[in-house]
Amino acid sequence: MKKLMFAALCAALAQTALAQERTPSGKAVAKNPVSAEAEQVFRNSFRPDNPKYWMSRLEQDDAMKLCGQYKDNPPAAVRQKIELAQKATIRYPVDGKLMGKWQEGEKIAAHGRGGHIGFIQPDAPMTPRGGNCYACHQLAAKEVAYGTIGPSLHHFGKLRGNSDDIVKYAYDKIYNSNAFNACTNMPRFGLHNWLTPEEITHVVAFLMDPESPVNKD
Amino acid sequence: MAANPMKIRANNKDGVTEVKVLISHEMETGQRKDASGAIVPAWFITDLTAKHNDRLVLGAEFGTAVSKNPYLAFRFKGGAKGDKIVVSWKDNKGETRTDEAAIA
Amino acid sequence: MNNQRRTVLKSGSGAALLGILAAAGIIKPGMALAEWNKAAFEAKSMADTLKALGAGSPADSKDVQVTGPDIAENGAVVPVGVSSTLPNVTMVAILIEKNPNALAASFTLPEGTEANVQTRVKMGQTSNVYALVKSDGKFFMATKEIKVTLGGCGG
Amino acid sequence: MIQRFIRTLVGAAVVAAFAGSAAAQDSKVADELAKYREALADGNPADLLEVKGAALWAEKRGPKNASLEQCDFGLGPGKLDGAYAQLPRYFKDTGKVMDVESRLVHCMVTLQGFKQEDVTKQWFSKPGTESDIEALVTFIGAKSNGMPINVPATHPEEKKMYQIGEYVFYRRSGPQDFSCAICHGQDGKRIRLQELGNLTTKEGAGTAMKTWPSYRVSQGAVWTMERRLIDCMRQARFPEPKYLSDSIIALQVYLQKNATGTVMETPGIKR
Repeated sequence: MKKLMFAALCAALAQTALAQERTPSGKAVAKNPVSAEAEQVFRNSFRPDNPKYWMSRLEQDDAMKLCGQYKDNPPAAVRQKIELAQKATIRYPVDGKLMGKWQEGEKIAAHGRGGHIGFIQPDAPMTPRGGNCYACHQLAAKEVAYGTIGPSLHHFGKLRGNSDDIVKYAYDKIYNSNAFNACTNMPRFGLHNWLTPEEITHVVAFLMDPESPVNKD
Repeated sequence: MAANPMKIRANNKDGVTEVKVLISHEMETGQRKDASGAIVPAWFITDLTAKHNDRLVLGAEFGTAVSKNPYLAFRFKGGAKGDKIVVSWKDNKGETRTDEAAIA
Repeated sequence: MNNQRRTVLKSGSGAALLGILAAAGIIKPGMALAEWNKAAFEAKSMADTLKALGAGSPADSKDVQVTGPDIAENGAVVPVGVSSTLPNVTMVAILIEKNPNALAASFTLPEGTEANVQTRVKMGQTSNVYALVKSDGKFFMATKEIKVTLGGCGG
Repeated sequence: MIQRFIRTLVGAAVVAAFAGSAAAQDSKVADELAKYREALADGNPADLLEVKGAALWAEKRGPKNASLEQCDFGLGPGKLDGAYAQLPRYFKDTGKVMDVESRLVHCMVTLQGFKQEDVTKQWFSKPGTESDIEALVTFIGAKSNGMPINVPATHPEEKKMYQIGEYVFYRRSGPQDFSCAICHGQDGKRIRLQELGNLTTKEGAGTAMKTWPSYRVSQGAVWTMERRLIDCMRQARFPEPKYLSDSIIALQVYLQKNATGTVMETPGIKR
């Protein structure tokens, strides 16, 4: 029964997210007739003096390719294939603890810089990479400048409790969002090493900890 | 680099003239660093006057906190259609510029 | 030079000659005012700034207003103004508590000019903004908090 | 089926709970933001640049000591009214689909005799360094103010560029899995406090495209559409696109076609 309840809740969480994203009609989209040429045009449109390791950011894995091809709305079978493959990528911190410090998570959530390259306005080399959660989500009530691309996460822990299962769900979702919702707008923070497993545990704590401003106010 | 002209609008309605001024100026704070990490020296308008014909209608002193490409709006009693509004500014490098507009 | 002249004429001001003369240093714009108040603009705290302006500790007044929106989408350009219904206002100023130097701008208002001036200022962060007004030789003040929000993609 | 129904119910309840708590604060924020934008609209520093652009347009410059007054943006030599709103388009003389900036640079090279690498060195301004291209594009854009965007993309080359633009719009890559569609593929969303147009619709693309070139208060400068799109790629953490490159022009064909019919309000002013 407990297991079932949890499954239902997880499903509800996923549904909440979906409700605010695209309707997963799974309607097959005709392949762009010029995609091979378009790919060439795209790759030839970058400055020749971009270093190779910058250019490598244009490489696509299967999930990226499929999401682009189906305009982020793949049919059910493709969707399932992506989600299964992505689930298998999730890695955990060595000590197994998934709840870090919410104070650290709060900083990561508010920080939107890091990883900018190019010649016009790159980040300084050692700029830490932020999660930039507020760009898309409401979190602590005191921050009014939040985006709405993703669902509101205000009172995330307060509404859901902080059972081990929910904590793991939050960690997994941040690590690889596509494991739950193929072609979601949310980045795969762990897969790309954008955030380390430890940093992800801090963001989890920011969402779950009863003392975190996400849940307090 | 010679300063670009200002944009001055002056409109009289019911005996009150409203003046709006847009100025082309960097208004460097002296706190920004350039790409090489060197401080960009402060460069900003310090003084501005606005005259209606020859009568002073506004005096202003700016600090570095006034935004780049400064904007200013104020109102004075009097002025008639066709009268001249003359605005002058001076910056901390000693550069100046004067432009004028007719009250509409 | 020619190009600038045409520009000015086109913009309808026709002050090209004045501008050119002024730029060349032949005539000086009519700065019939006191020298720029270095001490006030370089003061850091509110108290030091008020002192440098000779304002002491001004009384709060309901008849003074900081005008403009309560939220700025970006701190580089924050529309802010001062208005007052007090009599004989000869000077108004805008002070931003949390800026490196509190004083942003001050204005001398000759007789006939309304106590209603608007400009745009930079704010490093959310801060109280003060309107200072000199009326009948005495100083009055009003304040409001203006929130500077983080915007856009975040970088 | 029943399970799906329950999911939806729970989901809806959670969404409703969120919506209630923040609504009052949100509407206050929205009101003050509207006031902020209104206060900026009267007094757009882009107007100063437009005046400068008008002078540059008429000034004899370059090795050939010629003005740009014979430059053809698709409506005939020197015909600027409404030209910006109908770009990008296919040009017979170059055999290419060109946007306003590539066409302008083409004229600076062919009419005035400048070298392309010289004239594009300063394609955007930096503090203390102005950009002729920025001023000229602001001026040329303003000549389409009040006119409808009209890029039907019917010529085969234009049609192909539209399809390339669409491909690029949905193409994901980089360390955040970004494509243009991530932020600009849905209605009624915002990033932080900024509304995001759904650029796949006429309304969304129209709202976005009609105000460019635009003075950006956060940058203290007018941004052209190339500048806008190249910076989007930076925000997506991609390497830097080439100025005037085909995928930047293709994206503009895609966006302008989607926006077709929307009346221009340029130069704009925004965050």
